[in-house]
Amino acid sequence: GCGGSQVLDASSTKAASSSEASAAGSSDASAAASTEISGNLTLNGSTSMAEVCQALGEAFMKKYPNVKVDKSGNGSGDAPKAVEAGTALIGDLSRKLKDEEKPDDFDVKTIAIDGIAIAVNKDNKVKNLTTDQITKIFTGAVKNWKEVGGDDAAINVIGRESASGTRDGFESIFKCKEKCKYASELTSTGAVKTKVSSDKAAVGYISLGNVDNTVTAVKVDGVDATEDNINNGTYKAHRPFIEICKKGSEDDLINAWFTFVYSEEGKKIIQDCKLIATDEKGNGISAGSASSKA
Amino acid sequence: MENRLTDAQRDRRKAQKTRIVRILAIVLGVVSAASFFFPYITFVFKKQVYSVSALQLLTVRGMRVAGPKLTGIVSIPVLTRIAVLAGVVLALAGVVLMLLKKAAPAGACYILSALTPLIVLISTSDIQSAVTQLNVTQMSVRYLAPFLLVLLLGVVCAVLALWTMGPERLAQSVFLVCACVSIGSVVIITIYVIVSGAPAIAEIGLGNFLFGETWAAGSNQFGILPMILSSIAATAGAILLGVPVGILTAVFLSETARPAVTKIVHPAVELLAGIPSVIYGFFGMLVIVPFIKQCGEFFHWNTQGDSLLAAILILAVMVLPTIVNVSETALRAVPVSYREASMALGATPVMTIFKVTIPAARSGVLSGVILGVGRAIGETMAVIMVAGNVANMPKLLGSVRFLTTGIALELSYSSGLHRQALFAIGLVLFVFIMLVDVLFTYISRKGVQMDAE
Amino acid sequence: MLNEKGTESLYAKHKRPADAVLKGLINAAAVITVVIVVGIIAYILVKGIPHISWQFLTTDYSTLDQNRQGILPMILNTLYIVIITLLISVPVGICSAIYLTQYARKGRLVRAIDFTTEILAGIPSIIFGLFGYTVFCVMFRLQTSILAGSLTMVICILPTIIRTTEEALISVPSNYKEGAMALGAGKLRVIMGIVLPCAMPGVLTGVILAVGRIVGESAALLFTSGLGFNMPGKGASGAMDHIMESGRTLTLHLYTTAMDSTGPNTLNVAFATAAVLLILVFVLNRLASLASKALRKG
Amino acid sequence: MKQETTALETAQKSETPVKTSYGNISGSEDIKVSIKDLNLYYKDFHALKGLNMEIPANRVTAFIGPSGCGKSTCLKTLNRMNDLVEGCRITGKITIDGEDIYDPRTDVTLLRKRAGMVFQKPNPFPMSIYDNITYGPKVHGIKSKTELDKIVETSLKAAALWDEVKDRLKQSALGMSGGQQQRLCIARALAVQPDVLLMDEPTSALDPISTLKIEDLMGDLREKYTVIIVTHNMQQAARIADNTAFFLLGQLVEYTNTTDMFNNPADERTERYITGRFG
Amino acid sequence: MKQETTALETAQKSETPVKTSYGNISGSEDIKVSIKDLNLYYKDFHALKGLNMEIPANRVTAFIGPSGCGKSTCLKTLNRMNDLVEGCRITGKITIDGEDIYDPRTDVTLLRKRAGMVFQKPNPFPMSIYDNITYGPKVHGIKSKTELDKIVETSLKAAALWDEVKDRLKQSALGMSGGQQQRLCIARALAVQPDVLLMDEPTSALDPISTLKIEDLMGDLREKYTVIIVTHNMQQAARIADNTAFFLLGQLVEYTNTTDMFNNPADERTERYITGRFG
Ligand SMILES: Nc1ncnc2c1ncn2[C@@H]1O[C@H](COP(=O)(O)OP(=O)(O)OP(=O)(O)O)[C@@H](O)[C@H]1O
Ligand SMILES: Nc1ncnc2c1ncn2[C@@H]1O[C@H](COP(=O)(O)OP(=O)(O)OP(=O)(O)O)[C@@H](O)[C@H]1O
Ligand SMILES: [Mg+2]
Ligand SMILES: [Mg+2]
Ligand SMILES: O=P([O-])([O-])[O-]
Repeated sequence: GCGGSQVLDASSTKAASSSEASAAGSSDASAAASTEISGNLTLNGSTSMAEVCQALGEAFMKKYPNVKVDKSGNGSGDAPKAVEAGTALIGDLSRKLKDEEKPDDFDVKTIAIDGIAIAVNKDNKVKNLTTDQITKIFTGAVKNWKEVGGDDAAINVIGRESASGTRDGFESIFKCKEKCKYASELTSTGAVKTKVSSDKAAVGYISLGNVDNTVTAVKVDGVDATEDNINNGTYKAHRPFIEICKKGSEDDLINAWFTFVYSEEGKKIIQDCKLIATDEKGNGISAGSASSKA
Repeated sequence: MENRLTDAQRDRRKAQKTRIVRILAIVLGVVSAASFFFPYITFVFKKQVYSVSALQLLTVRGMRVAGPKLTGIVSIPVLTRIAVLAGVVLALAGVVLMLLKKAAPAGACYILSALTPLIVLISTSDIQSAVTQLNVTQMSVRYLAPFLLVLLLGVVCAVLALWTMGPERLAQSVFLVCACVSIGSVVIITIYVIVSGAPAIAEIGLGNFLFGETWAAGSNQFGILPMILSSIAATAGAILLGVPVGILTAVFLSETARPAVTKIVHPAVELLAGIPSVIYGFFGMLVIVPFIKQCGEFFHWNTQGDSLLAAILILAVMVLPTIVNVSETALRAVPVSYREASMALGATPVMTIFKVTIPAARSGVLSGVILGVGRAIGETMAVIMVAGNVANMPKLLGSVRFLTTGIALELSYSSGLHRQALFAIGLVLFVFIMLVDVLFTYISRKGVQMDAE
Repeated sequence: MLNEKGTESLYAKHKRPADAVLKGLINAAAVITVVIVVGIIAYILVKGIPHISWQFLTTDYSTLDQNRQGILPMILNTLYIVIITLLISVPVGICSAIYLTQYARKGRLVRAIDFTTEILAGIPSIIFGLFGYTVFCVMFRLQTSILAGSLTMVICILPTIIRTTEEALISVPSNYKEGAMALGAGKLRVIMGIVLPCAMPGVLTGVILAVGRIVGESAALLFTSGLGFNMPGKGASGAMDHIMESGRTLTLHLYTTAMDSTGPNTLNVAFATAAVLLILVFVLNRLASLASKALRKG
Repeated sequence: MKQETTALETAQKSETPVKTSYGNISGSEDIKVSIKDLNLYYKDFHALKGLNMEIPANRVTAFIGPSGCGKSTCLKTLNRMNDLVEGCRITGKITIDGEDIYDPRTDVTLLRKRAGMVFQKPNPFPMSIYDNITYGPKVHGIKSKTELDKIVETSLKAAALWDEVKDRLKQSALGMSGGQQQRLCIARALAVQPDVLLMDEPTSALDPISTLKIEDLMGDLREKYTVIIVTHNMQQAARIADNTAFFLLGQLVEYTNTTDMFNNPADERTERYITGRFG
Repeated sequence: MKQETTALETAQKSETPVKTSYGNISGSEDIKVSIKDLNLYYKDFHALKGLNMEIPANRVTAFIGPSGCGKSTCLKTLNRMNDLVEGCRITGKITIDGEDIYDPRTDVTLLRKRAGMVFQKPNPFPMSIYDNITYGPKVHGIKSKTELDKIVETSLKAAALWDEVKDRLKQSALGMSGGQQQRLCIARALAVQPDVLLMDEPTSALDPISTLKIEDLMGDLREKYTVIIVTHNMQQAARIADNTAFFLLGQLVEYTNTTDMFNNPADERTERYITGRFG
């Protein structure tokens, strides 16, 4: 038909001419000074990553005054769609990409690791549970604390809403996907924590970073829930926080963002958000990769 | 004679004015059509600027864009082309129709032409996704003066065109267009709810969907019976608690209270109606839920506070103002003559209230109750904070999930059939509300009939 | 007791216990209602007001800095949504109401329209949320943004505005209209010069109620305007660009801080936000009743 | 002679001296209602000024006068319907059968049973014809079905309505014509067996034919009841009343038998009103 | 003679034969409004049946008749206020100063300017007294402040209201008494300089004293305007009208000068109505 006869080309002064001119490469972009990087850095996806993203964004904007970081989205599920459609530069997920989300289309970067603590009330005598016990408690096979060495009280199992990344992480690690029998499903880590701290018979899972003196994080198979144990691979319950962008893209803004995230400054912010920072290659996490200790 | 009722000279003066307006409408219409041929939009990729006229959007194949690894041609979306074509044609049609003195269709053409930039605005963003295919991540679009001119001139021309038929017709058209927008939104939302909800129901099967007892998104089980029953139970409970208190409060306000007392209680009820539902949820979460839990510990109930009961209590408070307000209006609308007649027969004020006033206001009171049902079924945020949200069959002290909260909890994470199933819940909810509304209309109409007899 | 004429004397007193019981029930109901109102309001205000400070109202919110927990961005976001929503819905709503009451033939069509606006008014806001999310955020590619939230709210409150305006227009005595017509004024002139000004307090009441609804809305905005809390005009962009960014309103801020009370401070922030919201709603309520009082007078 | 004295007393007591003409009252040997020095105020507004009247039993008494002169107000004082009006204050004394109806011991319920009232606009309750009639008796404690049935029949017959509605007693009263509704209201008032029947412009909202029917009815009612009727229509007063009272600006100007009132008014103002020179 | 013929024609044309008595019309040498074979239907309801009338200039013409007989309807046809009623259909011809007011080319605005109207209930606009009066002139294109001021003064004076309100022109018209409001409405109608003044029971909502004032006013207005007034009050018609038309069931029964009408009615129905035997 009309073949390639008419194609628009870039020209800052006048409308299209038919000559072909390729746009200048972006190779020199990385050398740009901080003031030269400008634009909107749009992040879309998980809500539980909102806090860390907002925090990183705040610092990033301070460093690059011409950039505006905008974090939106209603959950991890939004991330691949938004990046695919080009409405967001970066997608946030608090879980791994699913197969139907075409993981091959994206560059996947793990920016942090979130430990999952099994939290019980401070007055609960139980301080240690085995993997098997946890599975049984959450699937309803064990119904009373005395069966696992506690007082005589019916166990109140608290979970997160079905599509939560935390829940997804927890259920896949303890192999109880779709089998858990919850007494309540709450929509945030904070809510679970509040619930557990006020209910003697409750048990729930929360972000490790959110553990404080109001609840007890039980040992799993005798291992304390700590950053170190996660890093050395002995504590198994954790999940990645990942960010995705279009495969092979070399956008100045995106490069600057990830450079910042993996910088010392970025790591500090991530740790302030009570997460475990990762290194640049952190594709998934191999527990031994030591460089994340900053 | 200046005062003649039929005056040829006056008609002539009017015709002259009309002619000027018509010429203006034609000239501006031509300008508007011409705007399509000037730089219309600017795309900026990586400091590369493409200024494109509408004509080029229509005719060229695409834009050559060089990415870091790939170079390719980004084609112009079909919708953009259609919009531009329609815009030019409609603007010219408007001009021609004006020349033929057909003002009404000309106005319509102009207005439609003015809408085309909006379609361009929506569809050009598709270019962005095409661009991401080439890994050029960021693109910005700027809309230039001609683009805005088309938008503006179209409207102005339409106004001028209709003006030639007189200010009355012009105003009527403006009002009509607005009415169409409002009605359009109702129609669209109805269609949308049905269209987006139906596929999931078709796939899951109506029976499985409505009467399935398990909701497990991971294993593709989408049965919403627990949610339906919970919604019904919570609504019934809230109505059971809210109605007697509500109606009697209405009676208090309209019949027995001294004006000074009414002046305090009435604003209090209005305030209750205005409190955002999140605050009710917040209050329930911090006061009612712990209270139920403590009662549970005390009486050895098996409950942890988040429960159907908590939702019922919150909803009862939330429907209270609706019932009070509507019932009060209905009671006040009962003619004084009924009350007088009853009193003149020797009935006491209280007897009059219960035997004459309330029965006379019953259709209004019932409307209030039904509106309350509507509010209770549709409430989301307050109950999400107190009900525990597990898709169990309803138990008074157990955790439950409602139709509304089912949607709100999972929409953000869902995809595929799961998301469609959530839309299907929306459809079910919509049907419920329709039923309530039809009932409401039926009852209020019947009330009117009863009063008219 | 009989009087001298042999009929029952007027002075023979009857006792009526049922009356007293029913009267007691009526009063009890009123007391319950008042206790509920006062209870909720007092609880929120007592717990919230101590945490409201000038700084709380005028600084922005930060996840990095526990000392920067202000709600200015949420207040501004709420304001943005209110203004944009009203800018679109008020003119359209008023014009529709004028058409429906003054021009449209009172036929089946008008009844159908009345019925549909009634239905629209009864649709739960979560459905508007679903609709806004798929249509504005996804289809029109506005993302979760203040603009998407506002457009959703437009559809949400149009029925309210249309109906209150219709009622106000209908309640303008027809003899004003007749009087103006009899002086030779055209229909448009009568509507704009007499009918609409008379109905203005009613329209205003409707608008204030609509503002109250927007301020209090959460379900429809959760998925459409999102949870961002950037200050408008921060960084490279101007204040107008903010409408394309996600922004949480006060209600959504309350929801997130209440549900996700991670920091030590967040519950206090939630209380303070709730108190601010209550006060705002109270002010709007007063305004609405002032306006409707003006309507009754005019 | 007695009336003369009363009028004199009034003139001395009330703020504005009143000149009342009392004529020959038909039936004056058997007084049912007696009003003495009645003053009534709506807040600050002095609506009735020093009224004195004696209304005979088994007669039709008409109140006439221009709009706003206080006819309705005076009528309502007789069954204390004014109690419902806020800010309404009364001085003076009204007796029915010699009992002071403003005495603190008075049971208003019984009073209203004794003095039934019919209003300007027909106001049947929005329920069936049967329920309308039985409402009053039920309020006063009658429960037996047969008794109620009997009451319905007698009162409807007394109100000349029985034949028209006997087959549709269970139908809504609002489906009847205006004239039928008004007769139903009369029947409803009769159902509680009153002595006195107060009627405030009972025909002014009705068509001529219904009016005629109700006027005829009033002639019959006189035999058993004391009827007091407010009317705007002087012809009506002339047609049906035994005695007529003419009110002006809250004062009773003239009160005498109807024939005298219309043929031979004692007061000049009465004459001017009757001949249509004002009002 | 002329009238006789017209009446005859009507009787032949209209569906129901009408027997109209035309008497001596006062001022019949200068006819302002003429109605020929006027039939008016509200949907299916035949509200005016074959009317024929000629209304003289500078006279007060009164329309009387029982409720619902079509007086208001007939009045409204004269300035086409019936156009506003849905389903209202008219046949026949009405001319003012010889111009057909139902001609398609007629400018209704000008017609209503020429034939001003005053309604039963005073209906001043909820704005200041000044704005009320100037509303009409502004509609008809007068903008100059001095001119408007002058119009306000003349019309208020013509309506005998100037002295009472001249110091409070900027205050709301709703704060005035009913009688003042009605005179304001008359002033408002006069402000557009009409030829004909149509009044639909202008005093029926007013007290006797205000009524008197407006009746006096009408006597003065007659000198400059053709006044047509609907009234329920026969005494009023007798007091103020030069000619009176009696309507019954949508028909014009009798039309003659007022003295004849009340002292010597030609039609038996007229006589029965006037003597109060129905209505
Ligand atoms: N509830 C009230 N509050 C204050 N003033 C009142 C009240 N009811 C009546 N009035 C005044 O008392 C006066 C007498 O009123 P009333 O209704 O008795 O007049 P009326 O003779 O029955 O007139 P009408 O023929 O119009 O019914 C009037 O001036 C009226 O304005
Ligand atoms: N808009 C209308 N639609 C239908 N019928 C009407 C309408 N207006 C009046 N009518 C009928 O036309 C007849 C004449 O009405 P009109 O108002 O002219 O009577 P009227 O003589 O002025 O009575 P009134 O003294 O009560 O004002 C009445 O039977 C009335 O029911
Ligand atoms: Mg009265
Ligand atoms: Mg009339
Ligand atoms: O990261 P989540 O909030 O989805 O658990």
